[in-house]
Amino acid sequence: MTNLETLVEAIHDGASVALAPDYSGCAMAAVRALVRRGARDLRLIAVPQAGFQADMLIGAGCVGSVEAAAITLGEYGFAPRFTDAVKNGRITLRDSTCPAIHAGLQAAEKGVPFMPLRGILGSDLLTHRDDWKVIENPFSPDDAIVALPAIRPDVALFHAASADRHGNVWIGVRRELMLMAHAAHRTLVTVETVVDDDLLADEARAAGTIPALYVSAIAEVREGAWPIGLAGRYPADAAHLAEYARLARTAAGFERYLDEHVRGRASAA
Amino acid sequence: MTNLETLVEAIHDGASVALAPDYSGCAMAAVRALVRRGARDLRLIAVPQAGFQADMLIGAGCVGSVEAAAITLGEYGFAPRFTDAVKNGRITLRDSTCPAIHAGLQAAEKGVPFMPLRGILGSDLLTHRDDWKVIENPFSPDDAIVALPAIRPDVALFHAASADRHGNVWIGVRRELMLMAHAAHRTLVTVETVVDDDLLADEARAAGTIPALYVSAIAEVREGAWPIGLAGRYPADAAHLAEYARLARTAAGFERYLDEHVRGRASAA
Amino acid sequence: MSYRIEELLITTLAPMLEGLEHVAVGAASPIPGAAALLARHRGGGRPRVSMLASRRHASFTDGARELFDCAAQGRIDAFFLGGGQIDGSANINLVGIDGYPASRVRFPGSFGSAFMYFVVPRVILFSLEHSRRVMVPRVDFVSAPGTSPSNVYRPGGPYALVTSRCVFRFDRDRGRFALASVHPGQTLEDIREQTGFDFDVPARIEQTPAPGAQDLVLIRGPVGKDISETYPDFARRVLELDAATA
Amino acid sequence: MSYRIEELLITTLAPMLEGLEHVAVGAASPIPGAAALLARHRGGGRPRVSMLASRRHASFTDGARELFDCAAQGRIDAFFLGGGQIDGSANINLVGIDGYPASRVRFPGSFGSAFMYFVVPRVILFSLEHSRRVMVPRVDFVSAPGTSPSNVYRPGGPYALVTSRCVFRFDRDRGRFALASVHPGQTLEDIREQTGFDFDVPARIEQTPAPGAQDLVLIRGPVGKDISETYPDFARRVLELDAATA
Repeated sequence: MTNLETLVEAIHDGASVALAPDYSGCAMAAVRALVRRGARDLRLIAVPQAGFQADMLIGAGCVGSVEAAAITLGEYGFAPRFTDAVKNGRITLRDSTCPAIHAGLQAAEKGVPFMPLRGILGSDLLTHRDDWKVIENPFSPDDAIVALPAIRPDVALFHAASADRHGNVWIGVRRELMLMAHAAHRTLVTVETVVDDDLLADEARAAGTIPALYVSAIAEVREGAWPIGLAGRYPADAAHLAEYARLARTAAGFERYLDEHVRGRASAA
Repeated sequence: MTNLETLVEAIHDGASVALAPDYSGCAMAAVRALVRRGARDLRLIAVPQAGFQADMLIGAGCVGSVEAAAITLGEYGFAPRFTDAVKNGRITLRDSTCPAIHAGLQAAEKGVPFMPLRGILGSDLLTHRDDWKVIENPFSPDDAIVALPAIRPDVALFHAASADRHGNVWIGVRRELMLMAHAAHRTLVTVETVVDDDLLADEARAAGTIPALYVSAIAEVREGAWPIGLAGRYPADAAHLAEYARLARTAAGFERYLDEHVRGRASAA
Repeated sequence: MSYRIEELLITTLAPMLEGLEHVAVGAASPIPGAAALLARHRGGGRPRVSMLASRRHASFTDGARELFDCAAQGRIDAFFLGGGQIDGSANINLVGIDGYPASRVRFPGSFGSAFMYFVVPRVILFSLEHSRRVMVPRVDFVSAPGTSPSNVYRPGGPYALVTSRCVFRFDRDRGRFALASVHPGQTLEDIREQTGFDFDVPARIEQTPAPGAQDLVLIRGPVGKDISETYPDFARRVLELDAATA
Repeated sequence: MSYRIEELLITTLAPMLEGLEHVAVGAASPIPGAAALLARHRGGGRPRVSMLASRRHASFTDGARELFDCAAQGRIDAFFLGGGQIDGSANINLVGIDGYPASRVRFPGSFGSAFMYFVVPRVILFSLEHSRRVMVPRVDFVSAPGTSPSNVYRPGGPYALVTSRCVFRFDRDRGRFALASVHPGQTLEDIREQTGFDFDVPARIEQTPAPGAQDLVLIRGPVGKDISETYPDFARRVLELDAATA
């Protein structure tokens, strides 16, 4: 077990960082710690889409590139700092589609250089992804298929409900977090609570547990997903998220948000 | 919910049937029902290896071909009816290696025609599998890799601890059973018990549950894995398994076993 | 019985889902979600409905990829897609307007459209906004194409486009939309005026049927109660149901 | 202290695993399993040991494929393989002898060998039987090859061959085994007599060190207790430990 600031030190400037979508395990406290540290040139990989985490990191100038099927605040609207950065060409875009990101991570999970995927042909996504290739299906003539290179993030970063003292992390049905951990070189996790028993010894919880083998470091951070919710634990702080969406519409408003809720909250994480 | 005999009626002669390994969810009661019915020309797919289920079906003349990384009775020795059938050329062999079977099923799960896999090159397995192809890695020159065609079984057949009345099936960490269900056209399951609550509504058990969406039919069969064990429920019946291994060494002994424990147990399943 | 446009859209979409085995509904889709639930109520439990945003109606247990794998397996019969721009060839744009990558207007991104559009047999395009801003002659960025050459693996594709003004059916062979019905209060002229692409018009123009009394009872009753778990705002605002009373 | 051959093999294998991060042990492998646990006891918890046959030491939660995916990710440093036949190029045969598919002698099959042999850096071949029946000039069926051309992706491969008679190291560049040590009671002559393939012999022949007293205490104590959960027969028969007392 480590603390939050030490945890994010392992995310070097320039690292590729896989992030969970808003409906899964968002490590918002860790994102705030990254902003405070002044991280630079992060290459975000949204699995397969991202929201507040990505928007905040982009707005704070921590991000060099984004690979995502979508960046959005969902019911709170478009992601304003992302939109602004795109318009002004401040980040490199690698637009993708959800299953292509999953397939790329699965290729890394399986240690294969690529994964074939149906669809995509004729989409302008393909035009702009020179790292994607169209190959022939070797089992059927005249049948083109897209080959997606493995996505092996330097770091997978997410928040989960619990971990045990052996370093196992419980994620329940949020299996994209397990895929991220399998695919990434290092996996950094914040958790609500550390439990005293062995998650793998309980046959029910074992099924939703990432073994310690894949986990590089864990920090216990209460409400580590706040203001996003954590399924089964606490709901999203809707008023706060709406406030973020409103302030982040302008660069000045976003700075005000950071001053108030990120830079000013160092001790409270 | 259905009964055992009706369940196995859905397995037509000539069907490809994916079976679990002895350490996972063996549907031994269903196998006995198939033997009683006199099933023919089944194309077994061991995920990725099989034991007593395969040996018994092969001995009873129910099997036309076997795709497997191994067929063995484990600590009870080689699989005698399998060995005998191989020596006498009575079944078609499609020798494989564990991860190739998983990768083929994952290709079916993802709806792609093939999956690349490292290794295998230089193995005689490749020589004898004209359905496997060697292709070039499109992302790196002079880098050959094996392409494995999707394995989409007609039927996945296994035994699990419990199901609920919505048709959801709890498998815990035995995730190869979920892969089988995703990959197969139809999934037939025997379970120890049917529970009254909703497996998907419980966040712990949900993580180890195959949704009803993938499950075609369920039959409640107590000790449906017997004489194999079911992890967390009951151990293997070692004396019985040893007796099988001894009797099955000869065709006559195997017939005696069937008479005593399969054909004679119709009502007891 | 008086009704709201949202209710008309729900009863318009629901028949497109009847007789199917399994309908999936993405996030932030209260009207398609309610339509799927209405179809299920009318079908006595069929189709099965998987609503990604719902706790009660999301039955996936293999992570975010399962929706796409499930569709690729042929286990999802209908799905809904939208678009910041939609053109007359059913191409959809979820990426941005005017330039790429530095678009003048940037949308969130393509989500799963570049895949689902290919593998789900019945993709229903749904757009509340029906104006020349959305219904364009040609999308600025093709997130997912409406049609594909015959040698492209594509069991799926566009089935209909349902807007706040009308219903178009898509003819895959001709690669064009045809007006199927016009909502009460709308005219062909209005629709032509607000649509940036050309479409076929039948000799006799049908009107979209108003919601029946029985459907409205279902929508404001059990369907509303169900949808309010996932979309409490929608249930309260549109169906006038409180989560507490629903 | 007197010892059994199994204990000698355990203390011979364990040093090959020291300093590693993660060792995986397949099913039906009590001696490699005990060696891995001994290495872990001596290393203060390192290497991590994943024993597939164990409940306590099997930490995989993604089904039967996870072992292979995990190895492909580079997260498994050592693994054990056996062979019905093993030849001097470290090719292994787990399929059958004399003909294919209708082999005269049929083994269970290749299991994961055709993959693990390529991706695990340190594959230790282990065979209790050391005779010309197993150690052959050329295997009848190559389940997995000992070496590969330089353009084949292969971070892994054979490291050593440990038998009931001796230890061979494998030289990947030369593609040959070299005798590393001879177990107490064995002679080079015996080994040559019982080995069907040619191998290199150093000028001075080392003897495999007998198990130290401290190691025997560990093996008959905590390691034996640990292994008896998975292999009660082995613990009882070889280590003379009862599950009840262990």
